[in-house]
Amino acid sequence: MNLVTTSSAEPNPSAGPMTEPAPAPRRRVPGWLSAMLWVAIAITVVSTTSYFTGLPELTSSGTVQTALRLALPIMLAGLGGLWAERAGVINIGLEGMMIMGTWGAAWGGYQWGPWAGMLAAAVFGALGGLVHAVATITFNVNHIVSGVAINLLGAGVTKYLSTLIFAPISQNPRESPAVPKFDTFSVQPLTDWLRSLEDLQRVGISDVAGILRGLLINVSPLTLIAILLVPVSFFVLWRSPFGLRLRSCGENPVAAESLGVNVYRYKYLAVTASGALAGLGGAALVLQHGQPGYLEGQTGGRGFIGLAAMIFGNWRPGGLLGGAALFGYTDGLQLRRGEETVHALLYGAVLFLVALAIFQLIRRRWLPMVIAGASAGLLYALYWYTDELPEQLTPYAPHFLTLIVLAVAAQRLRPPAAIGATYRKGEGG
Amino acid sequence: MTTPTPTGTDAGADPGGGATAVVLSGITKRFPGVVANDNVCLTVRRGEVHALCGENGAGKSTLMKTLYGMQQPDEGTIEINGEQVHFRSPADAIAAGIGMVHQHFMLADNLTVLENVVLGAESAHGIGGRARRRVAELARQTGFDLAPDLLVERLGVADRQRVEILKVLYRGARIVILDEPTAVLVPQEVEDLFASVRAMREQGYTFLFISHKLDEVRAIADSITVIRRGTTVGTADPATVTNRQLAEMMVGTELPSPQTRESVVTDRAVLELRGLTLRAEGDGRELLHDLDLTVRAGEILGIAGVEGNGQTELVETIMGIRRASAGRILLSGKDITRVGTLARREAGIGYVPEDRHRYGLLLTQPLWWNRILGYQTRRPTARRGWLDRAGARQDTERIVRDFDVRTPGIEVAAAALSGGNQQKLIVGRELSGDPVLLIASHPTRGVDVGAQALIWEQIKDARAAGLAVLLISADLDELLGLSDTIKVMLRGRLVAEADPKTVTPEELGAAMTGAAGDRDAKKDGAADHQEPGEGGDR
Amino acid sequence: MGSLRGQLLPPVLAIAFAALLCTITLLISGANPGSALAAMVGQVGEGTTAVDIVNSASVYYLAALAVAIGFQMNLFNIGVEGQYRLAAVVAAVVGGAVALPTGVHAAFIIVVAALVGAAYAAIPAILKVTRNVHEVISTIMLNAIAAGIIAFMIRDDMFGVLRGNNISTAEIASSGWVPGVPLGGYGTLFGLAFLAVAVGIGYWVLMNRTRFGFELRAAGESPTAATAGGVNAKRMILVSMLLSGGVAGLVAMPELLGRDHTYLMTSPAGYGFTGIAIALLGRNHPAGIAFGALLWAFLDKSAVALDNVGVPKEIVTIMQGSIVLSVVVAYAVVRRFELRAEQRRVGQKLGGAEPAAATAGGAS
Amino acid sequence: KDAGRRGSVGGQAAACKLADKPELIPGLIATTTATGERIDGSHLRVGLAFDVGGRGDESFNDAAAAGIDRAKEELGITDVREVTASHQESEDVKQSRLRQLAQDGFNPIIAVGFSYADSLEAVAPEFPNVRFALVDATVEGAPNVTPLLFSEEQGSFLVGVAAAYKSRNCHVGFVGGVETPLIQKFEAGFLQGAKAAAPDIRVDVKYLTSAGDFSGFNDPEKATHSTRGLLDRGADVIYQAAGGSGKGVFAAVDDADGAMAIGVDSDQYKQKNLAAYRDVIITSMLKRVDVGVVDFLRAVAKNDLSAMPDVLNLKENGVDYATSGGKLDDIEDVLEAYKSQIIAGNIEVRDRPGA
Ligand SMILES: Nc1ncnc2c1ncn2[C@@H]1O[C@H](COP(=O)(O)OP(=O)(O)OP(=O)(O)O)[C@@H](O)[C@H]1O
Ligand SMILES: Nc1ncnc2c1ncn2[C@@H]1O[C@H](COP(=O)(O)OP(=O)(O)OP(=O)(O)O)[C@@H](O)[C@H]1O
Ligand SMILES: [Mg+2]
Ligand SMILES: [Mg+2]
Repeated sequence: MNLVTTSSAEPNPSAGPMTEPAPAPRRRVPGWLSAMLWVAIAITVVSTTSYFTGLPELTSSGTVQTALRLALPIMLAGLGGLWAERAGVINIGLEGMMIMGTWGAAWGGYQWGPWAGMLAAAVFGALGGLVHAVATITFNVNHIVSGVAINLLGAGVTKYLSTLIFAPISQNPRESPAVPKFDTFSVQPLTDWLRSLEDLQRVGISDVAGILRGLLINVSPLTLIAILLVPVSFFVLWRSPFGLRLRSCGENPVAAESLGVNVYRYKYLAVTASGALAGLGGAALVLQHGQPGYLEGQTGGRGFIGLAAMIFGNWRPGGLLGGAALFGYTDGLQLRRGEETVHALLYGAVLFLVALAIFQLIRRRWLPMVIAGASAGLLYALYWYTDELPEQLTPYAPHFLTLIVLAVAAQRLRPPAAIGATYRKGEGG
Repeated sequence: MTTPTPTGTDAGADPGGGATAVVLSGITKRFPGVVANDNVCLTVRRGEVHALCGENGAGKSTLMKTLYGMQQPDEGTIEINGEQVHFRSPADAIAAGIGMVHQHFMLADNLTVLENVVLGAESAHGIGGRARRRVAELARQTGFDLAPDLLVERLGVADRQRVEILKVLYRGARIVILDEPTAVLVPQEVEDLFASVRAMREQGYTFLFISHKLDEVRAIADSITVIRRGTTVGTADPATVTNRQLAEMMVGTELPSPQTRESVVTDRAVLELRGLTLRAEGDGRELLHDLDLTVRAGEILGIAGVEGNGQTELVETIMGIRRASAGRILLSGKDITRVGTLARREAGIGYVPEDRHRYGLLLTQPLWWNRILGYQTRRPTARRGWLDRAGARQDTERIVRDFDVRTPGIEVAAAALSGGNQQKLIVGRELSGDPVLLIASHPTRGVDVGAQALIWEQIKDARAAGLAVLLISADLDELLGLSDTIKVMLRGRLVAEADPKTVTPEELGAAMTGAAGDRDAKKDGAADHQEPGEGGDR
Repeated sequence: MGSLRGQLLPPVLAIAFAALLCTITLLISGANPGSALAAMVGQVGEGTTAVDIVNSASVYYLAALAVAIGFQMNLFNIGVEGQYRLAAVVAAVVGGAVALPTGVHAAFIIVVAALVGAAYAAIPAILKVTRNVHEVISTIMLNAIAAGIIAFMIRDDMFGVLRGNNISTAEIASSGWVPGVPLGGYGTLFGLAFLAVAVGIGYWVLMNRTRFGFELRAAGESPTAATAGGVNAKRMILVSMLLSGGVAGLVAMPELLGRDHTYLMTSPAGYGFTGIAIALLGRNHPAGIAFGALLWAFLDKSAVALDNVGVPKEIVTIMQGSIVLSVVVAYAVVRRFELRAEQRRVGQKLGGAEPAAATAGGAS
Repeated sequence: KDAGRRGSVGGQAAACKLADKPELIPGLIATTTATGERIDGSHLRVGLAFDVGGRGDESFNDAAAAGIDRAKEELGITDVREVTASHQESEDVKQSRLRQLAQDGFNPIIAVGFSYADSLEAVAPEFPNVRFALVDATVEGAPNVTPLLFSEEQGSFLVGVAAAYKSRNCHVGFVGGVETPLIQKFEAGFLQGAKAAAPDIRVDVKYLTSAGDFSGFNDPEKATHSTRGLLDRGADVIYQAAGGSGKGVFAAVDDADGAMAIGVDSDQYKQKNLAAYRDVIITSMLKRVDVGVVDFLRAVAKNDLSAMPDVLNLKENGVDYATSGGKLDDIEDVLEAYKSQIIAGNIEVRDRPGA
């Protein structure tokens, strides 16, 4: 035997194999539980803030309703992004598809009522998606180029169509005539009871009641469908053979192809669905109670925000819902009350950071702990020495918050592996 | 190890007589600029293991992809079990009972084992509980220890290959194509694989087997077909043919041997590792534990080990791609622990990475542009912050000449070269500029015999001129033939040292998997990080 | 696909296709495509339009170069929009506040603008390098935030000056102006159009001739290979983003120093997004980008001419969108066509079993 | 299913304690348009450069368009070319547009919107014989440019008074689209008017976006939610100067029980696209760009611009309040009294909030 053992003193090391990804031995919290946990943390932080700053507005049903309404288009655009990007196609054209959706919703709605409007919005958005699909999948065009072009086309085509079709009716080439809207519903006896709870102004109870009531009153079918699309997307994408195939096209299309998956078909379906979802996002700006109809430029970059929410949510439906909710909530706050509530958000941020610092302390991760703690101190000082923030900056509170949460949470984002890559049948491997 | 029961409907119908499973006639496949297959004819009997041999780029993979429906032949016909077929996509081939384990794994890293296996075959058992039970059953039958809900990105190569084989079995394939399945395996794993293959052969499975390792081919195959430059040049009987004869059929040259000449080891230490330790970024596990190592001028030090035991990390730490957590790295006595990769390269380290596509080349760029990579601060490719394009071109021409890189020119994109030629280019580049130390990770993996010989020759010449070489390889013949000293790496430690003149591959293999009889410990370790709750929905 | 035909055919095809599409659209709406075309072409000879096109193109060119620098590194800098706007405001404020000799003053303003652009780009860069925040999301947010900062800065109790119903920054003294090249009735060419050209040349030299450009492109193509080759990929992200932001800072300078001399509340936004489209049109190549910028500017100006003859000017946006899309589609089609042709050629040449020499792929 | 209203105005405060109503100074309210004199303008070729939005924007572009339409009728003008600005276009495009009109022989040329100010400063001297008019801005040192300025603050003052009188909670609100100096004039006048009528009144102000980000003029969704915020806090009369977002204000007001809205620029009660909200629109602050345009064209046709006022005030009918719908019938005397006081110069209306 010519083998000399050099480290005989060592007992057999018990660690596992040394492949590069860290196989953390701790147990993972299941998705639904961690979602509940996040929701609980968020409610606690917000209601504590509301208590200490004396601003019931933070958890009032009105705020929550506004947040929901503002989050919807963003969430739908984000879902659109999710479908496309899970199939490996970057969709920066969501904004253009959303614009198509607003136009379609107004046109269909004007002609045949809100349900038709919703359908038309989805169809128009899907048309945008189809163009994107043809360019990126059939012609292998760079996905970002195609997306930028679709944004231009969406804006141009709707302007043009409005001049052609809406202007004679509304006398205004930039907007549609009034469009019939969806009726809204409330969960009656329950919401009345919640209202009485909310009016009590007790810490915690009233906060939760306000939040729940905000979610249960004035719900339109469109809202309901949109919210349902989140779990539906999850089940279709993660729990069905169709979704498995679709995701495999975004992870490794050549492998999918080698197993007999028609990659083109799934990509086409995904990107078209993506457009339809973005189009629905457009409908959520036109067909909801109190909305006037199509107006040129009304999407105002919500498609991009939707994309950001999706990235924020780590290419997952639950995550993007969280991103959209965060954005909608902050935007709602600043729109309803402006400077004061946004100022109070500073306080909420302090609470959140303190919690984070304690969490890091328990996990003995010193650097993140110090950073979180220091930021908390800084923000608290800012909160203490100012009464309100410059009003010019408050409209951008949601953007600030998104950025800060991303920077602090430093989540390990995991985009689909083959995203943006060109794929051609029979040429892979 | 038990064997899987066939799942096909015609199970055991033919114990392996004269009937043909596959007949390829006159297959021609052209790619832009290349005729990959030129009028290839191939006959495979049912129930046999049929080996395909040929140089890199001979067209073996292309032929197999054609058989598997991934590529449509420009000319020629395919017959399966006596019936002429026309495959428009792999789906058709799978329906006809063909399965393929690709040379480059066809796995989606971010999907679980289960998802990878059932993908495309959902109609059989769905994607839920039934599919899980079926996969578990197959895994039990084949003795594969795989947690179905583990992400594939967490698997090592051998496990990945097992997933690939599961995929094939799950679809009930009767004709299985294995494209270079052994390139990444250690001897024991190869033996396990062969045992499975033999057992399945008894059950009536037909195998098409591709390998560059001629010993293996002779050990497993019932018949051999040799392909050269896209056409079949002949068949051989594995019982009678010798490696030399096979090699000559393939390339028309002599079978090279990695045998080292006289030892030229000096006592001048070039690379010294002192207590080198590396911890993982996230959770601080030790990837490398307190390594001490010295490579002297004129010495080739080989590192043996099952992949995933820290070799990659060791190399990357020496190259400065990862930062050592503790310990020192000395190059010719100078401490380089804290300097960056470029400074290390400038100090005279050459680096042949294990994955040439990811770490070695800029695939869409021309060859001469690739020549600059790693030398962007030095002559002859650069001068004071400016690139020396003429110099780079000239030196690339030299490499192409000296290392026999087969290419139409140096303006060609690196991706257009075959693997062997890409490797020759990299070795040529890394031996330029008089390095004092060469770190060679699997320098001849997937490279044909001709290119392999040339690369060995070049390494030996450089060693004779005083180069120190740290060689990491899964190919034990290469390790034994080239190294002056061999160290065995296991779980981030150097656990044994061996003299290549006397040690046998089996002894090495035993040390690599943790002393003989110790293999259960490894399995336990593997089970450690299999997390049950981990679905795709995190 | 190195051939000249392969380079030039696609844009020609694409423009023809986009023109066809627009013709159909115009016919549907009952307008006369002939007169529309006449108006578009005719405008170039009229008044200052030709010079205006070049002036606008110089601005677009800078924006597109800024975007292209990021693209070379596989960074998608949507943030050029916010970077150039913020840089313009700060440069205008600083430029309006200091008194310096002629020439030095202008140079100072330009440097300030570049620095501000770079500094604002540093935020997404640092977030990406240290916190792994995706640059697309951070720059989307920062673009919006830039608008807020600008609004804050041009408040009349900050640095703003009321000009009737408009707000502007203080006017920059004439020592800080960059005089244009007067071309008589054709208008005045921005002096800083030459800056754009210089930056374009600098970009080409940097990318193709220097170690820095090599490292940047290497890291963009394959971060892993670049790292193994001694390139610090993180540093490259940082540097390329700063560089991109620096060039973005210059975007508004031709207009600021050559025409407006102040930043107005109504100063146009959106050059950053235009820059993305043009960088893509020009395939990150300095000459291609120049062509794209001129084409884009031409189409922009056409809106006025079309409006004048009563043709819906929205057609211009449709045209821009369809050109971007069809140019890239045309490149893809032509490339595949050429590949096929080569395949056939090789197939004929290699009748037997010649060594399979690959010639696919081409130098960029 | 929800029936109609979805909320009421929050807060329990009572109606305001009103200040004493000022005296009506008779004989001051003039009618410049009613000169009756017949003038022929058929020889004029009029160029009209709209701001973004153009004809049909239901705002000041539309008002300018209405002026042209009336001028066609009254002065017999036939040759008019209308061109429209695009979103976020650059300065030289604006210049080209004006230059094109001038070169094609149009004279006079009316530019709508202050964003044409710099362009006119450059273009007007090139065409000294062409008469230009510029809505909402002046151009220094260009004698051939006639500014058409309106004292939006005066009109806003009057609707502020109306809001104070109509508010049941003594709490009113203002929603501005983008925080520009122009919109701040509306805010300033409204604030001053409301305080003048009811010193204790609470006025909440919300702008959708800040200067430079013009999306605030195009986002009815945001306007709806901002308005709801104001209503939830107790404001019950909302004045909007938010361009295209204004509809969102009306929608939110329409939703709340007992809340009222005040329109802007033109008589929004009469607008077809706003018919659904007619019930809640109690008045609108009228900015009579049409009056300015017709006066200007009349003056040009007479070739005498000397009579053009520097600013079109209440006195010149340049601004006013709408009475359609009859919801102000009960307080019209009060408003007329304030109006006469302003015209007489007894009340000076500020054009900057908080100044
Ligand atoms: N998709 C493709 N496009 C263009 N050329 C290709 C393609 N695939 C293969 N080729 C060409 O076909 C030739 C044969 O390649 P193939 O992969 O079949 O070789 P091989 O025999 O499997 O080699 P190795 O032993 O390295 O695996 C190569 O030289 C290559 O130039
Ligand atoms: N998409 C493609 N376009 C052009 N050529 C390709 C393409 N894909 C593969 N090839 C060619 O196919 C050949 C074989 O590819 P492959 O990846 O199998 O390399 P290989 O020679 O087998 O090397 P390795 O030993 O690394 O597997 C290469 O020569 C490459 O030029
Ligand atoms: Mg192969
Ligand atoms: Mg190969």
